[in-house]
Amino acid sequence: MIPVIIIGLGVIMLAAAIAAVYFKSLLASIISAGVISLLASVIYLILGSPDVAMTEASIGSGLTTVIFLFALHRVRKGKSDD
Amino acid sequence: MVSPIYILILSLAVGFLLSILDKGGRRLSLTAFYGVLTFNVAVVADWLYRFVFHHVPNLVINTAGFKAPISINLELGVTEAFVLLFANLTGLLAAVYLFRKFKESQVSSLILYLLLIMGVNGLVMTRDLFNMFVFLEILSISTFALTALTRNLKTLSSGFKYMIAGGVASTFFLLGVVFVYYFTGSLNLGFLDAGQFTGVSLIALFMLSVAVFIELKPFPANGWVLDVYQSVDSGIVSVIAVVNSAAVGFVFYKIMPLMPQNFLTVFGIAGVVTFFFSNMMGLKQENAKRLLGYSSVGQMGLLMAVLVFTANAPTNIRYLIIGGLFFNHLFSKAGLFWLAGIVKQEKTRDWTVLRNNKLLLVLFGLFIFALSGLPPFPGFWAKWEFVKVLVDAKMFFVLTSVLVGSLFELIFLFRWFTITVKEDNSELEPMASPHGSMVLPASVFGLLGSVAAFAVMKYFYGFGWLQVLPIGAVLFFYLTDFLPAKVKGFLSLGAIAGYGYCIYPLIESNIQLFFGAIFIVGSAVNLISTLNRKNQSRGFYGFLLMMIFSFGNLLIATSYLEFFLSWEFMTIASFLLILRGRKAQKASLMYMIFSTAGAYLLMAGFGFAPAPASASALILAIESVNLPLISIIVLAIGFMIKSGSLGVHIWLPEAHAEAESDVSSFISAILLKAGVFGLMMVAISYVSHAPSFDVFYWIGWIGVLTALAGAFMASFQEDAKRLLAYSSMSQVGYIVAALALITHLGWVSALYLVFNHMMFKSALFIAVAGIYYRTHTRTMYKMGGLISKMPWTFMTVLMCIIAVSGVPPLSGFGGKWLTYTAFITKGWYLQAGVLFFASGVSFLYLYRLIHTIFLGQLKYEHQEVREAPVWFIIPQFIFLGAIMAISMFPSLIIKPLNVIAMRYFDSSIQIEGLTIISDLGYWNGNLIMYVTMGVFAVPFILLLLVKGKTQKVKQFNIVYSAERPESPQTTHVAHNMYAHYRKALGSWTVPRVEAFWSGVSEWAHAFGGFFRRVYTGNGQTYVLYIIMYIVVIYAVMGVQ
Amino acid sequence: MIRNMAVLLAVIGLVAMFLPMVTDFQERENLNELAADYVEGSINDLNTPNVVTSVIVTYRGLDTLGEVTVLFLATVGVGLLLKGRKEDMIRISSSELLGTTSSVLVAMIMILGIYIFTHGHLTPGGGFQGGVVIASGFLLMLLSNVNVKMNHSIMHFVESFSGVAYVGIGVAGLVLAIGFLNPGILPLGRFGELFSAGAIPVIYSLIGLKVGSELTSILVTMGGEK
Amino acid sequence: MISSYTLILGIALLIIGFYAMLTRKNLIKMVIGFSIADTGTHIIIVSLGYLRGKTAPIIDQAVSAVNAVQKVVDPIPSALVLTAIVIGLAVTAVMLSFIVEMYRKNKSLSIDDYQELKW
Repeated sequence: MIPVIIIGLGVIMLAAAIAAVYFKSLLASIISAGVISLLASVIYLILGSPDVAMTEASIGSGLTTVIFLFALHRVRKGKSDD
Repeated sequence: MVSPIYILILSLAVGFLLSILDKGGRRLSLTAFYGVLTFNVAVVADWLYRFVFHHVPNLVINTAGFKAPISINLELGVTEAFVLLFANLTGLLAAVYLFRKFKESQVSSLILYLLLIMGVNGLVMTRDLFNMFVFLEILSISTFALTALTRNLKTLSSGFKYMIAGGVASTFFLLGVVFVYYFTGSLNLGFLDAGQFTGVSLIALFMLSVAVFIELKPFPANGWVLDVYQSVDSGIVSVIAVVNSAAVGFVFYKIMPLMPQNFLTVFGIAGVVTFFFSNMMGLKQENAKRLLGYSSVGQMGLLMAVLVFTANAPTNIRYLIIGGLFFNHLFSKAGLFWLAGIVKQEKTRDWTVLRNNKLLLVLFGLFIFALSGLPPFPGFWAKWEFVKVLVDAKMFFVLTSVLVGSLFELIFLFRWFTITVKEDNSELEPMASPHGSMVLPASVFGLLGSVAAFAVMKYFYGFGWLQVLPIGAVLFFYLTDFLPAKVKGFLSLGAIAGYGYCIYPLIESNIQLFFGAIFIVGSAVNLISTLNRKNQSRGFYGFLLMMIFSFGNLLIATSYLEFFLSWEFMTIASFLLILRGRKAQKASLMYMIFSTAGAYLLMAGFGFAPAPASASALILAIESVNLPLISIIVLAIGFMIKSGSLGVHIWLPEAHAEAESDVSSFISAILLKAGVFGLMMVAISYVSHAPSFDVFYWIGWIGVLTALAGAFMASFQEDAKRLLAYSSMSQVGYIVAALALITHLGWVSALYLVFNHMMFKSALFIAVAGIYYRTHTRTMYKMGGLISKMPWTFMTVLMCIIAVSGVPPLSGFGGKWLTYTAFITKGWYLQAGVLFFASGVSFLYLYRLIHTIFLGQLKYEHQEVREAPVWFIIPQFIFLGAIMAISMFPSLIIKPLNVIAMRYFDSSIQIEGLTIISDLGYWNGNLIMYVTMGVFAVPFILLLLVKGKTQKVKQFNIVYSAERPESPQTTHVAHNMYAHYRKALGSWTVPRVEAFWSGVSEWAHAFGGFFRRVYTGNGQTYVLYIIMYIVVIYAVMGVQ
Repeated sequence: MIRNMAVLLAVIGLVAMFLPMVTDFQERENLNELAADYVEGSINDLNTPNVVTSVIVTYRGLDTLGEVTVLFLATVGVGLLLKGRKEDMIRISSSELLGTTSSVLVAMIMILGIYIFTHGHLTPGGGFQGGVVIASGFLLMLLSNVNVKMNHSIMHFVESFSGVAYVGIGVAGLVLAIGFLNPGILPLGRFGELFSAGAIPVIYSLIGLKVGSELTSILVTMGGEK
Repeated sequence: MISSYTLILGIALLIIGFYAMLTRKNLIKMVIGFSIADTGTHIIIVSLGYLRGKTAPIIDQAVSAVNAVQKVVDPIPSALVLTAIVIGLAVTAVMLSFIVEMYRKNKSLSIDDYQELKW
C-alpha cells in the first residue's frame, strides 16, 4: 500500500516539476513548485520524519511560495522569454 | 588565552545586536564592529604565538560538552591559526579600508561583513562536514548580499551569477555530505579516512570534493567570479579574493586526506590548467580589476596544484611553499585591489595617475613585484622550492605549465607596472588625494609583506647580511634621497669600496678575483660618470648599488639559491635602472620578460642539479658537481639570454638604447658579463666531468653566429647607442664562442676578451653619453665634425675602436690573436673563418661610429657644443690608461688568466718576460707597440709638413642642380651608410628573430583572446560550465 | 544547438553520476553507532523524547545557531537590497469583516506558534516550525492591512534579543555546564513534561522567536513596507 | 524498499531542477528550478535516513524509551534536512531580491539581458 502511495505521489510531483519548467505562466510555475513541496512533506511523514514534514510544509510550500509571489508581484510587468 | 570559540560567540552576539546599537548612533555600532574584528585578530595571534613558540598542543573545542563525533568539534592548530590570523587581519584591514563606506551605508552592511568573517573562522576551525556546509552558507550569503554594497546593474547581475553558481556548488556539497554520512556513518573528519571510501561511496566523496573545488574557481567554470571581481567594490572584492578563497582553500586542504590519489592528481592538474589559462587570458585584459581577477583565479589554481603536488615533500618545505604562496597572494592581491579602489581608473593604462602619490606608487610596485614571485617576497621562495619538488618528482608537464603561466602573469603585471611608471598622464584628471583610512591597510600589508620576506630569508634559510645588502642599499637611499646626486654618488663610491673590502676575504680563487675586478672595480669606475647627474636623481643610486652588490654576491654565493637570489636581485635592479630611461617602457618590459624567462630556466636547471658537496663558493664547488645534460642545456640557455646570444638577443639593443646614457655602460660592460660568469660556471662543471654529449660545440656555434649577426646589425644602425649595443652583442658572441672551446687557450682568450670588452665598451658608452649630453641626439647622421669641439672624447673613441677592431698595437689585437690561435688549435676552422669575417664587418660599424660623429662637417646647431663634462672624461681615461697598460704589457693580464685556466686545463702557453708563446707563434705587445708607433710617426710627420695646404669647405657650399631635397639630412653620407651592403645581403637582413618573437607574442595574445571567449557573460552558460565541469572531472577521474 | 547538446550531455552525465547510487542503494536496516548514541543520549542524558530536537538543539547545536544566522543574514541581505522601495505594496483591500476576523485569527495563529516551539522537545515541530507559524500570522496581518502598526523597532528588538539570548544561553552552558550550548544549566526535570530537558525548550523557544521575527521581516521587506 | 523509490524521486527532481536552471531564460524560472532541485536534495537526504519499517524518533506511546534504538529511523538526516530547508529558503529569498532589483534597473527578466560583463 505504502509503495503505491509513494509512487503515486512521485508521479504527481514529477509531473508538477516538469509542468513548473514548461508552464508559460510564472504564477502557475510557482504554484506547481509549491505543490511539489507540499507533497514532499507527505513523503517525509511516510518516511518517519514528522519534524521535516512540518518544516517542509510550512517553509517549503508555504513561505517560499509566498516569497516567490511577492517577488513576482514586484516584477509583474517583466517580459518573459518562456 | 581566550578560547577561539569566543570569536564565533562575540561576532554572533554583536552581529545580532548591531542594528539596535546603531540606534544609539553609528559611532557606537562602528566601535563594536571594529572591536570584534580586532578581538578576532588578537585571539588568533595569541594562539599562533603559543603554537609556534610554546608548542602547545592543538586546541579541540567540543561544543555542547560532548566529545566528537557525538557533537560538533572545532580544532585550532598551527595551520588553522596561521590561515585565520591572516584571514582575520585582512578582514580587519579591508574593514578599515571600507571605513567611509561603512560610515555612510546602512547598518546591514556592517552585520553582513561581521558575520562573513565569523563564517570564515567557523569554516576553518570546524571538523564536521555538515557544519562546514552551514558555515559555507553563512559565508556565501553574506558575500552575495555584500556584492550589492554598491548597487548598480553590473554588481547586481554579477552577484546573481555568483549566487546561482554558488547554489549549484553547495547543492553538490550537501549531497556529498549526506552520502558520505550514509556510507560511513560519520560526519566528523576525525572519524573518516581514505580507506572508508571504495566503490560507490567514492561518488559521495567526489561530490563533496568537486563542490569545494568549484568554489575555488577552476577554469573554465569560473566566469561568474571574474564578473564579481570586476564590478564589486574593491574592499569587498579584496575579501572575496583573499579571505573567502583562503577559507574554502583550507576546507579543500582539510578534506584532502580523504581523497584517493587519482582525485588528487586530477584536481592538481585542473589547478595547473587554471593557472596557465587564467594568466594567458590575462594577457588580453585591459580592465584593471578584471585583470586582478584573472590573476587571483590563477593563483588559487596554483595553490591547489601546490597542495596536491607537494604532498611528498618534507614538511617544512611543504609549509614554506604553501604558506609562502598563500601569504604572498594574500597581501599583494588585497593590496592591489585596495589600490584599484583608490585609483578609480578602470583601464590599466590609466593608472598613470598613481604617479601623483609616491607612497602609493611604491606600494603598487611592491605588490606587483611580490605577485610576480620576485625576491625577496615569499612567493619567490615558494616558487623556487616548488620547482625543485616538481623536478624531483619528474612532473615536467606541471613544471612547464607553471613556469610558462608565471611568465604570462609577469608579462601582464609588468606591462601594467611599466605603463604606470612611464606613460604620459597629462590628459587624465589627477587622482584625488585618498582618505587615510584607505591608504593605511595597503601600507600595513606592504610592510608586513616585506617583514615576512626578511623573516624567511633570515630564519628559514639563515642568510646573512650580505645577501640582504642589495635591499639595504635601496632602503638607505630611499631614506636619504633628499641629498644632492653628487653626495649620493660619492657615498656610493665609498659604499662600493667598503663592500669590496668586506667580500675580499671571502674570495677564494683567482677566477672570483678576476670577475670581482670586472664587477666591482669596473662598476666603481663606471660610477664616476654618474657624478655628472644634476639635482637629486631620485631613486637612482639605490638601484645602482643594489645591482652592484648583487654582482658581487654572485661571486661569493655558496649555494644555488644564494646565486639565484643575487641573480634575481641583479635583474630587478637593472630592470628598474633601465626603466628610468625616458622612453624605456617597452625596452624595460622586454628586458624583464626575457630575463625572467631566463631566470625560470635557471630555476629549473638548478632544480635538476645535484647539490654541491663543499661549502665553498659555487663557482668552485661546481667543479665537483656532475650536472646532468638537461641541466647544462637549460642553464646555458638561461645564462645566454642574459648575455644576449643570437635568438634571444632582442631585448639587448632596446635596453641599451633606451636606458639613460650612464646606465647603458653598466649594462653592456658589466651586466652582460654576469651571463658569461654563469656560463663559465656551467662550463666548469662540464669540464670536470666526462661529457656525454658535446653541448658546447653547439654553444660555440651560437657564439660565432652571434658575433657575426651582431656585427652586421651594428653596421646598419643610425643610433650610436644601438650601434654600440649590437657591437656588445657581437663581442659577447666572441666570448661565448671562445669559452665554448673548452680548452686552456680558449678560456684564456675568453677571459681576456671579457676584460678588454669591459674596458673599451665602458669607455665608448661613456663617450657617447658625453656626446649625447652635449648634443641631445644619438642619431649619428645628425652629428659630424665634433672632433674640433670634443677632442678628448674623440681621443677615447679612436683608441677604443682600435682596441675593438683588433688591429695592432692595442689590446684588441692580443685578444684576436689569442682567439684565432685557440680556434685553430682546437680545429674549429670554419668557426674561426666566420669569426674572422665578423671582425671584418666590425670595421664597418667602427668606421661609421667615428667618422659620422667626429669627422666631416660640423652641424650648424652644434657650433656652440663644448667638450663633455669632466665626470665623463675621467672614467674614459682611466679605462684608456688600463687599455694602454695591457697593450704594452699584455702579460700583466695574460699571466693571471693563464693561472685561472690552469685550474681546469694544462697550460698551452708560455710567458717569457713580455712575450707570450703559443703553439702557433708568439706575441710581444711591447714590441708591437714600438713598431706600430714608428709606422704611424712617419705619415704623421708628413702630414705636419703639408699642413696649411688644406682648405675647409663651408657648410653650405654645396650646389644642387635644381631643387633642394625634401629632407637635407638624408643626403648626409652617414645616413643609411651601408645601404649597398644591405642590398647585397638581400633577405638576410630581414629581422627574423624579432619577427619570430613578435609572432610568439601575437599568438599568445590571440590564444588568450580566443579562450576568454568562453566567458560569454551569460549566467546560465556559467551554470552549464559548472555542471559540465563536474561531469567531465567525474569522467576523467574514472570514479569507481 | 551546440548549447542544447551540451545541456543534454550535462543531464546525461548527471544521470550517469547518480545511477550507481540508485542501483547500489540498500535500504538501511539498523541505526549506525552514532545515531544509536544520539537516541540513547537523548533519552538518558537529555531527557528529551524528541530525538531530532535534541540533535538539533544540543548535539548539533552549532549547526542550528549557524542556521539561524543564515536566516538572519538573508533578512539583512534582503533588507540591504530592497529597503526603502515603497512603490509596490501588496495589500488585499481590507474590509471591516476581514479585519476583525483576521485579528482573531492572528491571535490564534500566534498561540499555535508558541505552542509548537515550546513543545518542540516533546512533539514533532519546534522553533523553526513555530517560527514559521508566527510569521504566517504576521503575513496575514500584512495582507489584510489590519490596522496594527508593524512596529519595526519591536520587531528588531525581538530579533536581536532572541539572538543574543540564544548565544548567551550557549555561553552560560560553556561557563556553568560542560560546553557551549549545553542545556545542563537548567534541571533536566521529569521525562516527557513541558518543563524538562534542561534548557532545550528555552533555546527552542528563542529560536522560534528569532526565526519568527526574521521570517516576518523578510516577508515585510519583500512585500513592501508602509 | 520505499526509500529507494523516494531516492529515485529525489534524484529526478534534482535533475529536473538543474535542467530548468540550464534552459529557462527567465530569472524567476531559474530560481524555481533551484528550488525544485533543493526539494529533490531534501528528499534524497531523508531517504538516506530511512530505516526499513521504523518510525519517527520520538519517544511516545508508539516507541518506548527502553527499545527505542531498535524502533526509530535515523534522526541525523532529519536534523540536517531541517537546517538545509531553512538555508534553502534564505538563499531563495536573497536570489529573488536580487532579481527584483535587477528588474528595477533593467526592466528585463531574461538572463540574456545581463551580460554586459564578459571576457
